[in-house]
Amino acid sequence: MSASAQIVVKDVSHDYRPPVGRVVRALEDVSLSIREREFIALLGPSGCGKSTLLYLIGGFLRIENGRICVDGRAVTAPGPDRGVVFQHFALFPWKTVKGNVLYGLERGKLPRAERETRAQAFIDLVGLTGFEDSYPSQLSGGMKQRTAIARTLAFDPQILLMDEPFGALDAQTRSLMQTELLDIWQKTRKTVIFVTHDVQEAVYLAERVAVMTARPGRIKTIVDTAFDKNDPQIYRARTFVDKVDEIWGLVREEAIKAQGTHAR
Amino acid sequence: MSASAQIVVKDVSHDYRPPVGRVVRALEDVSLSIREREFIALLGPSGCGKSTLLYLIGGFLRIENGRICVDGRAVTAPGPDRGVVFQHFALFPWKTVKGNVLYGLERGKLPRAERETRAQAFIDLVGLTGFEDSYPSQLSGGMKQRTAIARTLAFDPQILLMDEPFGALDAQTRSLMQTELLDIWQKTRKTVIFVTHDVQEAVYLAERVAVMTARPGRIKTIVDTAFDKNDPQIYRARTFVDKVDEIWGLVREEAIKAQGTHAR
Amino acid sequence: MAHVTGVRDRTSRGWRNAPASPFVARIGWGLARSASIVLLLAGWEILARSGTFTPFVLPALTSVLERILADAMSGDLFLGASATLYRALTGFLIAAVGGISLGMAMTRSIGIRWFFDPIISVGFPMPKIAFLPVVILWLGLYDVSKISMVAFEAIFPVVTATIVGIKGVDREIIWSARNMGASNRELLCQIMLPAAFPQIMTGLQVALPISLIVAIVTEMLMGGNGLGGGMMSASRFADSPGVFAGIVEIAAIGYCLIKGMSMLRRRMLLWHQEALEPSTV
Amino acid sequence: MRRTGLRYLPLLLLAIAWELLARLELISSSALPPLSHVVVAWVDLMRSGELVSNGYASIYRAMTGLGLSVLVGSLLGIFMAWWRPLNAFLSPLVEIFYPMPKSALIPVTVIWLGFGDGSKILLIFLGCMLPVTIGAFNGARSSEQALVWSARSMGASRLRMLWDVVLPSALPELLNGIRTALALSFILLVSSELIVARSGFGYLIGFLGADGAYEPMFAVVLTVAFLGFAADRAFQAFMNWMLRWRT
Amino acid sequence: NSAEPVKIRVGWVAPVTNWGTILLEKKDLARHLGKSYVLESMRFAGTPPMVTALANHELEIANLAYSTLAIAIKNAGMDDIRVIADEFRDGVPGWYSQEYMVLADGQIKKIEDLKGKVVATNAAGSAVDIASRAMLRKHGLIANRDYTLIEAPFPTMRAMLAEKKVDLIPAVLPFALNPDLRKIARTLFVQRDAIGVTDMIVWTARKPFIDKNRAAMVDFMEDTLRIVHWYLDPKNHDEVKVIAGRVVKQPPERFNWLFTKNDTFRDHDMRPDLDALQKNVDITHELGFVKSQLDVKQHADLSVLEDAIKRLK
Ligand SMILES: Nc1ncnc2c1ncn2[C@@H]1O[C@H](COP(=O)(O)OP(=O)(O)OP(=O)(O)O)[C@@H](O)[C@H]1O
Ligand SMILES: Nc1ncnc2c1ncn2[C@@H]1O[C@H](COP(=O)(O)OP(=O)(O)OP(=O)(O)O)[C@@H](O)[C@H]1O
Ligand SMILES: [Mg+2]
Ligand SMILES: [Mg+2]
Repeated sequence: MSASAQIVVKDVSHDYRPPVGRVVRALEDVSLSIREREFIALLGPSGCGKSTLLYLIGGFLRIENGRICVDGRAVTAPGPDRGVVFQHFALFPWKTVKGNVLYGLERGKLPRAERETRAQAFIDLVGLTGFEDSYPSQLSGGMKQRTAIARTLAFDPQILLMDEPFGALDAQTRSLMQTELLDIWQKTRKTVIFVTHDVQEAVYLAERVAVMTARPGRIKTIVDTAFDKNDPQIYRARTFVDKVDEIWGLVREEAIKAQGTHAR
Repeated sequence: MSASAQIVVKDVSHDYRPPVGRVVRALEDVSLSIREREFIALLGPSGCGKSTLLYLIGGFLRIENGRICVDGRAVTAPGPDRGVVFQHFALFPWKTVKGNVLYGLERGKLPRAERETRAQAFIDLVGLTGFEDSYPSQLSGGMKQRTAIARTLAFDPQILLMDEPFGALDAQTRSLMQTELLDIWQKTRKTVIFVTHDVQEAVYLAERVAVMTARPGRIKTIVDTAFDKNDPQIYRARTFVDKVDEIWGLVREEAIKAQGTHAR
Repeated sequence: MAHVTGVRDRTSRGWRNAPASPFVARIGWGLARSASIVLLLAGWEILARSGTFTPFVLPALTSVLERILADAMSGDLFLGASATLYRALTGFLIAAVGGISLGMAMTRSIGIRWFFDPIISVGFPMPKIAFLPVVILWLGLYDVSKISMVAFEAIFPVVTATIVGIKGVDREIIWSARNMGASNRELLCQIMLPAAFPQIMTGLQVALPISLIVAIVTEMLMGGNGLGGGMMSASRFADSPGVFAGIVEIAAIGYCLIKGMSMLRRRMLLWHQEALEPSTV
Repeated sequence: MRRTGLRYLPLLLLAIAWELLARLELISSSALPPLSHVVVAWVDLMRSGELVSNGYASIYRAMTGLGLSVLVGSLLGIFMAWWRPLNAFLSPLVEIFYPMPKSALIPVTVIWLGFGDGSKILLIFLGCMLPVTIGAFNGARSSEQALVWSARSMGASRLRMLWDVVLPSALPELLNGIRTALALSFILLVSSELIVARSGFGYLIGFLGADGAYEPMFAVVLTVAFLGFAADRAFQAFMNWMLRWRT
Repeated sequence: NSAEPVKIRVGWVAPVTNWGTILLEKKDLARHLGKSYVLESMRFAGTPPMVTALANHELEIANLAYSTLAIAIKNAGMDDIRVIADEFRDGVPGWYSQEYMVLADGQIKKIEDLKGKVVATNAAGSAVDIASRAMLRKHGLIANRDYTLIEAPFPTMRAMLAEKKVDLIPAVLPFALNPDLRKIARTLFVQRDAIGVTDMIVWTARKPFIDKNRAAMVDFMEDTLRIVHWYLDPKNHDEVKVIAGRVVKQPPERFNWLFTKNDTFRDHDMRPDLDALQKNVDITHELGFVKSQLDVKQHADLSVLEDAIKRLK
C-alpha cells in the first residue's frame, strides 16, 4: 500500500497461551495499512480477534510474529500517541469520573486550570455533567462507557483505537456521540481505528471498512465507504443501504463459519 | 391493568445512597404490569434506570418505596423463577465456561449426566463449542456475553430478565441469538423483560415496548409492537419501519432531555 | 431535578421497610458491639470471685482495674504505653514503607524478585527470636534494636500482601494507564498502589498487631520499660494484678490501634466494593 | 536442575555472608557461630535422632493449631463479613485478642488447658487466626455484588452463596492470609515451646540457647526455617493452582 | 501400695546444673521408677511460668531460687510450699562462687567506679541479680539511680562486655570458664563477697501433695539420692562428662568442671542450709522484691529427705 501509511500491520499472527489449557490462535497473518487521518472501521464476528489486533497496535501485547509500525517506528510499547477506548472501559475504580478524565491530561503540558476546563468540557460533551464526583461503581453501563470515551478524547492522542465504544449507548446518545466523534476527527486530523458490530455505524463513520474472518482472524476484505457524513438522510440513501447489505453479507459469512469452526 | 398480570410493579421509586456523595434518585413512581408469557422490551436513554428496575424485579435491591409482585407474591429476594442476564455478564471468574453454565443447573433435580448434556447443548447453542474449559478472562467480550446467556437459559427460569444481552455481539450472531431466544420463548412459555438500546431489535422481538423517561426513570409510554416474528423480511415492512421511527422519536426526546438535565 | 434529593420526601412519606432512624440504629449497634466485651468481663469477675481460683491464678477484675487506675494516676501507665507505642509504631511504619516498596519492586524487577523471593520464603517462618543476641550485639539493648526487631517481623506480611495485590490488578487497567503515557514510576504509584490498596491494607492490618506483639515481647526479653517490661517484672514477682493489668492495657491499646486502622481503611476505600453494606439478598 | 540452582542462589549468597560474618569476627562467634559449624552440629543432631523426634512433636502441634485457625478463622471472617450481628458481637472480642502477645496469655490458658500440648496448640491457634480472619473478612467484603446476585438468582441459598461466591472471591486474600499464618505457625511454635515444654523444636532451642550451645541451637533454628521454607513453597504452588483463573 | 504410680513432674531451667535434667539419664539406678512413681522432667524458660505451674498443680517439684521461693510464698500466696531438698550452694569455702567481671584493661577498678555505668543482669530479681544489687548497695550505689541495669542472656554476656555495651557482667558456670572471657576480663567481686554463703536453688513441693503421696515421694527421693551420689562420685567423672555433653550437644571436655571443686557446692545428701537460706531471703526482702518477711523454717519439710537418707544408710 501507499508509502505514506501511518500504521502498517504486516503479517501479524498472535497466539494466546493461557497458563492452563491449549494455545488459542487469535490472529493469523494480518496485514493492514492505514493512512494518516484515515477513519477505518473493523468488523468481524465475535471472538475473531478485533480486540487483539487493537491491543497489538496499542503496544500492550508483545508482537511475536510479524511487524507493526506506527509513523515508521516499530511498536514496542504503549504511548500517548495512540489513545485506546477499551471494550470493558478499564476505568480506574478509585478515581471519580473527573479524576479518570483528568488522568490522561496530567502528563500533558497544560497548566492546571486549563486541564480542569478541558476535562469538564469533555465530561459535558459526553453528557455526564453532574456526575463528576461519582465513582465508576456508581454509574450505569452507558455512563461508564461515556466516561471512558471522554477520558481518551480529552488527552488528544494522534491515533484513536476504539473498541466498540458506543456499544452500551442508547440510539440517540450513540448518534450524538457519532456526530461528536466525526467532528473531532475532522477538526483535529486524527487517525481512527474503530471496532464496532453495527454495520450501519461502520459504513456511516468510516472511510474504509475492514472485515475480518472468523478466528483465527485475518483481513477478509477492505471495502471503501466514503459517504457524505453531513447528510442526515444518508441512512436512507440507496447506495448506503446497499453498502450496508454488502458488508452485512460479508460478516455474516464469517459469523456462520465461526459458528461452525468452534468445534475444532 | 389486567388481573392476570404475572409481574406487577406499582409506584416503585428507588434511591441510590452511595457511601459518599449525594443520593441519586434512579426511579420514580414506576408502574408496569406484565402478563404471563409476555415479551416486553424496555427502552430508555443511558442512565435512566433500566438496570435498576430489573434489579428490583430480580429482588436484588431492597424495594423501599412501592411494591413489586411476581405471581401474586411480593418480591423480597431473588429466586430461580427469575433468571437474569446481567449487563456486565457477572460470570464467575473462577469457573470455566462449562462450570458457569452448569452452576445454575446444580440446584435442579436433573441427574448429573443430564445436566452435563444440557449445559453442553446451551454452550453449543451460543456457539462456544470448544471453549468449555476456558476461563472468562480468556474470552472475548462477545463470548463472555454468550456464556452469560447460555448460563441463564440453561436453568430454564420462568421469567427472563435480560439487560442488553446482545450488546456485544456482531450483527449475525445477534440475529441468530434473537431467533434462538424467540424459539425458546415460544416453546417454553416464558415471560421476558428485555432491555436493549436497539429499537429495531425491541420492535422485532417484543410484543410491547416500554419507553422510559430520562433519570429519574418513569414509564413514558408503552407501545404495542406485535409483528410476525417468523417473517424474515419484516425489517423492511412499512409498518415495522414506522413503528421503529415512532419509538426512536420517543427515546430521542428523553435522551435529549437527559443531555440537558445532567447539569442540574 | 428536585427529585434527586430524596432524603427530604423520604421522611414525609414514612416508607415501609424504611430503616430505623440512623441515630437509634447506631446506638443499637454500639450496644451490640459492647455486649461481648461486657460478657467477657462479667464472666471474668464472676469466675474470679467464685473462689475456684486463687487470686494469684486469676485476680478479680476489680483489683486489676484498681491497679490500672493507680498506674494511670502515677503516670507509669502513660510512660510505659508511650514507650511501647513508640517502638511498635516506628517499627510498623518502617515495615509498612519498606514492605510496600519491596513488594512493588519485586513485582517490577526480575532481579529483585530473584533475590528476595527465596529469602522471604526462608525468612518469614524463621524464629527470629533466636537471633536476638546478634541483634543486641549489633544494635544495642535500647530502642534501635527493638524497633529493628519489630520492623523485621512486621515487614513480611506487608510484602506478601503487596505482591498478591499487585498481581491481581486487572491488566486492562494497567494498559489504560500506560496508554495515557504513565511512566513506570507513575504506573507504580498511581495505578498499582491504589488498585492493590485493599490487599495492601489487609497486610498492614495484619502487620500492626504483630508490631505491637513483637514490641512487647522484645521488651519482655530485653527489658527496657514499656508495657512488656512492666508485665515481665510483674510476672517475675508473681504480681498477678500487675500481669493482668498489662494484659488489659495491651488489649485496650491494641483495640484502639486496630479500630483506627479499620477506620482508615474505610476512609481510603470509599470507592471499593466493601464500602457498601454487603448485599444480603 | 540448573534453574533451581540459579533460583536459590540468593540463599547460597546469604549462607556465604553468614559464614564470612562469623569467620571475620564481624559478629562475635559466641552470638553467631559460623554456618559450617552449625551444619556439623545439625548432622550430629540428626544422627542422634533427636531432631526427628522433637520435630514430630512440634509439627503435630503447629499443624493442629494452624488447621484449627484456618478452619475457624476463615469461617469467622466470612460470616462476620456477611452477617452484621455476628460481626457486631464477635469483632470486639477478636480485636482485643489480636494484639495480645500470646505468651502473656499463658497464665490464662493454663487455667483451662494446663501446660501440655493443649495450651501450645491454643496459642498457635490464637496467633495464626489473625491473618486468616482478616484476610477472609476483607476478601469476603470485596466480593462483587453482581456475582452474589447472579448466584442467588440461580437459586443458591444465602449459605450456599457464601460458599459459591464469597469464598472464591475472598480466596486471593484468604490464601495470602493463610500463607502468613503458615509462617507465623512456625514462629509461634518455637515461642510457645520456649516457655515450657518437654519436647519440640522450641524446647531444643530454649535449653541449647540457655546453655550457650549456639551451634546446635542454630541447627535447630535452621531446621525450623527450612521446614517453613518448604511449607511456604508448597503452599505457594497450591495457591497458584487455586488462583489459576486469574490471568 | 496403690496400683497407679504417682506422677511426679520436676521442673528445671538450666540444663545439667539442675538435677532435673540428668536424673533420667541414670534410669538404671531408679529402682522405684515406674512402680510407685513415674517421673517427667519439664523445661521452663524461667521461674515465673514455674510458679504459675505450681499454682495450677501442673508441676509437683519446682527448683526455685531463694528469691523466687520468697516470691512464690509471699507474693503468689502459696503458703503451703515446702522446701524439701537442696540443689546447690554458692560461696561455700573451697568451692566456686559466682563471679562478677569487668574488662581487664577497662576503667572500672573498684565498685565505686560503676557509678553512671551499665550493669548487666540476667533478670531482675534473680539470685544472680540480688547478689550484685546487694554488693553495689553496700558501696552506696542504687540500681537505676546510680547505674543502669539492663537484662541480657547469660551466653551473650561475654560479647556484651567485649563490645563495651556493658561494664559489669555476672559470669556464671559454665560461661565463667570460657578462656576467651578470662583473656579479656577480670573478676571485680564474687557472690560470697556480696552476700556470703548462698543457698542458690532448693527443691520445693506443695504440702498437700507431700502429705498425700509421702510413700511415693520417699521412694522418689531415695532414687534421686542414689543417682546424685553416683553423679557426685569422682570416679564416675568421665562418664558424667559424656552424659552432660550428650544432653546439651557439646563436647564432653566442656564439662571438666562439673561436680568438681571448680563447680559450686552440692550437698551429698541434698540437705539445704536453712540458715543461709534465711539470710538470702531476708536480703531479697530488704531489696524490696517481696512484700513481707519469711520464716524459712516454717516452710521447710525435710522429713521425706531424711527418710530417704535413712533408707540408703
Ligand atoms: N487472555 C486470553 N487468553 C486466551 N485466549 C484469549 C484471551 N483473550 C482472547 N482470547 C481468545 O482470542 C480470540 C480473540 O479474542 P478477541 O477479544 O480479540 O475477540 P474480538 O474480536 O474482540 O471479539 P468480541 O467482538 O467478542 O469482543 C477469542 O477466541 C478468545 O477466546
Ligand atoms: N451503585 C450506585 N450508586 C449510586 N448511583 C447509582 C448506582 N447504580 C446506578 N446509579 C445511578 O442510577 C441511575 C440509573 O442507573 P441504571 O444502571 O439503572 O441505568 P440504565 O438505565 O441501566 O443505564 P444504561 O443504559 O447506561 O445501562 C444512573 O444515573 C446511575 O448514576
Ligand atoms: Mg473484543
Ligand atoms: Mg444498565
